[in-house]
Amino acid sequence: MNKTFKELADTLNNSPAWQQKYREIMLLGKQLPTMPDVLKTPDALVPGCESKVWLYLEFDLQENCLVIIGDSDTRIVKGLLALILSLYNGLTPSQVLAINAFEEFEKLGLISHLSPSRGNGIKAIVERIQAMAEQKSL
Amino acid sequence: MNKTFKELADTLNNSPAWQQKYREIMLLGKQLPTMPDVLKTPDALVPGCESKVWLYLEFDLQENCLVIIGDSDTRIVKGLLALILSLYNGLTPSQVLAINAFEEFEKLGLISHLSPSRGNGIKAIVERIQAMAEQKSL
Amino acid sequence: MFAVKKIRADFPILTQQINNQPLVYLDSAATSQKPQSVIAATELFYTQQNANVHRGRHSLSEQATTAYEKARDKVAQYFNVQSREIVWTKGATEALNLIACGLTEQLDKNSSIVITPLEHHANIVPWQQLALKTGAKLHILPLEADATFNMSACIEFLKQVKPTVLALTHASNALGNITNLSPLLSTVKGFNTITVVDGAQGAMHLQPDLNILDCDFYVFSAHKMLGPTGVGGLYGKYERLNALQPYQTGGEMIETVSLFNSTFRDAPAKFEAGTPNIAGVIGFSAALDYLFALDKNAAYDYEQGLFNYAVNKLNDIDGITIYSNLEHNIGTICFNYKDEHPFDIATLLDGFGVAVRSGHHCTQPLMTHLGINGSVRASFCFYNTHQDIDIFINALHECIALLD
Amino acid sequence: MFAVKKIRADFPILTQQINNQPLVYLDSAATSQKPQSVIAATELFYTQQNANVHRGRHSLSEQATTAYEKARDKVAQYFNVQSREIVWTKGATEALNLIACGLTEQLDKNSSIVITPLEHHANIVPWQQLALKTGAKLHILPLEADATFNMSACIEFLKQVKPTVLALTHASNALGNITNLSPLLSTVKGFNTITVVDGAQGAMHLQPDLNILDCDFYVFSAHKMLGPTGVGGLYGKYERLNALQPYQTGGEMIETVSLFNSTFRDAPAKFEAGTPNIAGVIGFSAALDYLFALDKNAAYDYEQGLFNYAVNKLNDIDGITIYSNLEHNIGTICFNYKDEHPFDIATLLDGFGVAVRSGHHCTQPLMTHLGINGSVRASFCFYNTHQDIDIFINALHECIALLD
Ligand SMILES: Cc1ncc(COP(=O)(O)O)c(C=O)c1O
Ligand SMILES: Cc1ncc(COP(=O)(O)O)c(C=O)c1O
Repeated sequence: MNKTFKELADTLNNSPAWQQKYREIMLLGKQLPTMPDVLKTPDALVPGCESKVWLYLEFDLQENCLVIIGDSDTRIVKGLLALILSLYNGLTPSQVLAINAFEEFEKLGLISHLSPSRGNGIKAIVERIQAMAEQKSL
Repeated sequence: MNKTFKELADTLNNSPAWQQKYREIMLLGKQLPTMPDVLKTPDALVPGCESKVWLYLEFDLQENCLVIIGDSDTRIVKGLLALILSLYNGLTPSQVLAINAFEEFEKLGLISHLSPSRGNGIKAIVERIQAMAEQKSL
Repeated sequence: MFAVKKIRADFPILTQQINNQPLVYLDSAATSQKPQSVIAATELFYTQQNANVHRGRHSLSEQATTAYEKARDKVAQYFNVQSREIVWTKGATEALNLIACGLTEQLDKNSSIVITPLEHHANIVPWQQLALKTGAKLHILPLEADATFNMSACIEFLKQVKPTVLALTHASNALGNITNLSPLLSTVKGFNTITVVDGAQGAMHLQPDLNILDCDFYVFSAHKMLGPTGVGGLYGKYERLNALQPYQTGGEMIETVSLFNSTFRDAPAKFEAGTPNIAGVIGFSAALDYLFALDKNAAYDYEQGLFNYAVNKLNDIDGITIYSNLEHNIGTICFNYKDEHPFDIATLLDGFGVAVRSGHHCTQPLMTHLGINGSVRASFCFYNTHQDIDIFINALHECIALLD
Repeated sequence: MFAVKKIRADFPILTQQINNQPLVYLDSAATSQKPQSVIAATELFYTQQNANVHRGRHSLSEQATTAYEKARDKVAQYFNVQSREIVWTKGATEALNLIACGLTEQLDKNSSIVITPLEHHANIVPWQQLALKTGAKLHILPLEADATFNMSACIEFLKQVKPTVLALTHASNALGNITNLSPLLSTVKGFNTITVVDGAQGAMHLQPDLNILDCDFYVFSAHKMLGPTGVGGLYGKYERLNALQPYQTGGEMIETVSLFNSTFRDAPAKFEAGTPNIAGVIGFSAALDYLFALDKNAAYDYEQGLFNYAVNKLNDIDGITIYSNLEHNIGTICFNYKDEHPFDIATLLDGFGVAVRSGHHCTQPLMTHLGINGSVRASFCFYNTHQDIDIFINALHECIALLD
């Protein structure tokens, strides 16, 4: 698992009040580099989310790892995206497949964000990443 | 109220077991004169019943009274038809409108036959008779 | 005085805790909560009466059918129309689809359909589809920038278009705005226009007398009227109703079926193919009993009081924009805070146990009309309290502190 | 041994009295009874979770959505298919209408639709309508006079017609006959035929592995599978499913809506417009749990035992004609006594607390095929007992005495 994610998770777990947790998440979002507009194609837009969520996925053949760039127009989703990126970015397909994002989010008390609600983009993002990894590990 | 109906009702009410009651009803049906085939037109067929039920309604202008002829391919419905005919036949429109068939059937313990179930023709028959009477009493 | 405490005791869910805090449910426009009597009626049906309806000659089936048809009578009574003018569907969406599809043969390329920018997607997309199928032209009633009606402009528009179909909402689900239906409906009276009113939001709060309102169709969803999910229906003036083509086909709606040909019953049966939501309809019957027993005027005044109280409190907060019409409103506030995303606000409010809705509320064209991407929506029902609003406003202050 | 006593304790309605006698419910083909866990799940939803799904960013809504989507996963697991291949409808009838309507653009006057004389009206009339709309030709599979399959004749027929659509029932609701689907489905494999199986009767009793069965569509009704009324659905092989045109339009099924144009989501969302029957789906989830926990093989054998027991007893009665196939049957007996009207028999049986169905069972063409106007139908489920059948047979003797 990605080292950064561990650190982020620790910060979140040290925020006992949920308000503090969300403040940290929104801070994470702020630190996420903004996605270049050229990457914000219709294809990159995760469909059917209440918030706008863009996800750009690339597979680095040389390094055999996933490159993930994402953005959102909401602070919280952007923060959660930062968490997901730190969880998956730069991993090989088989490393990606070994990660259970549901468990990780559960541990952080953020599992509701992975609910199957169609308005919610986070689950769709995780599924896209997993699908790409599966495809590349064939 | 028609005299014959009273007598029939008494007979039924003197049949404590429901089996006996149905036996009486089916006997009533047997005594009902068969409807002439020429009257069994598609119009006379009460639609949507599980059993076939024909109803021929005429208004005798001279006597200012309803003439009702009915038939059914089931024994029980035919018996109930006989009951209804004895309740309504030969009455003037205003007399018809004064009769509450639901109450009468309730007293006889036969109310379930007037349920709104679409497969059941009895309610439709009562409604047709009432509608004809209403029209003629205008 | 409206005895809200007593009312609340009828709604078991209102004692729920969310995130260790009491639930403040301000999302009744999405779906209303259910009184115990509705829950009990459903349970009673399954434990004592469950059988299919309109078939079978056994007692359970007769009982179920009687209860099921009695519910139809109650809806008819609620709207002051005839029972045979009520069709059961699974909700307002299906009811609107049933009407739009059923009109296919009555429209052609010379026809016109008028809707408003206020409509829920359920009262837009079926008309777009009908226009596509028939070649009819779709027109939009020209509303003000704030989505209110300039009545004389609208009347002028209707006089020019002479619409074949006029479909408009009784109350906006996003804004809560109440449509002043009468002048619009009477304008098209002479044009033989088929008038369709989306009552999903209006049916409970405004309980229209449809005999007086005199529209051709009115649709509703039980789940927004204290009733179960999966039930709704439509009223249709009988001639208009029976003139619609059948919608779904199958059992119970037919008169005769041979292998190559079928004939259909008259309305309402011809629109009710298959086994209906029997338990749902019977639960809705209990909901209607609840509404009949309620002092509707007192409830309405109380809801208006809640609405005004909340509007005043919101207006005290710097940076809040309210999009709702404050004069004619069923008790729904649509707002944003600065340019913060409604999703963030709703998510943070949830942390405080406050349930509001965020997003486009299935009214994307309205959002476009208002020049926004979405909004936060707080919608009230007579089981809400002033304390609910205090908690909501306090939570909103805390959210703002987290965001700013 | 199948512990029917324990099973019966799970179904509260089975202790009801009808006409002062214990209820003997032999009408499960019309609708099954519900276990307590299903009733409790519905109640729990309304008292603790009720909220609209797939909208709103508050906890209740997320919980409701999670429970709702979990039910979809369970159906998928039950049929061994993927969750995204399951669409919720209000029942089998709606599911068949959805498929037939959704195929409109894929058919034209060169197309052919094959059904059987066994079908329920819900699997006939939608195809008649589709044929009318598209000009496609409707064909009837040539069954034997007793409505059984002469397999080689049927295969020959299919090879000649090369149908565009083949729609047939998994089990007949009137007769209980089980269709031997595999040879028929594999015959049309090479013709790119769209295969639709009506599983309303088969889904519970036969629990097909749809991955193995390999049909394109399979429809079911929850209320015939221990679940609530007003819920059902369809399985569709994903490509085939997503290729169907949308059915109802409105909220939740759209991607974007502008006033004049809309785009739709992918399946299953594009077929689920409007607020669904949330409580119903969650109740069905509990029904599936019940079926998962059940020893299905034991239950099946037990049902077969009941069926054979009843058939033997009926055959002992002079004047009884049975129309059902006795070899391959889900446990439904279709019979008449001499030329007595089924209505009279059913009415009299009800006096003894025995609930059977009489009439054409929404299969008029089948009745015509068999040369009868209607029949009495006794249908069994694993919660019935041998004692139920004894009571039924005794009651039938008494009815006959009354009639003769
Ligand atoms: C104004 C309006 N119309 C139609 C609908 C659709 O109702 P349902 O989702 O119950 O079918 C809704 C509910 O969201 C609504 O608010
Ligand atoms: C074989 C068959 N198909 C379709 C249906 C229609 O099911 P529903 O009425 O639940 O829509 C039924 C139920 O009566 C049936 O038995």
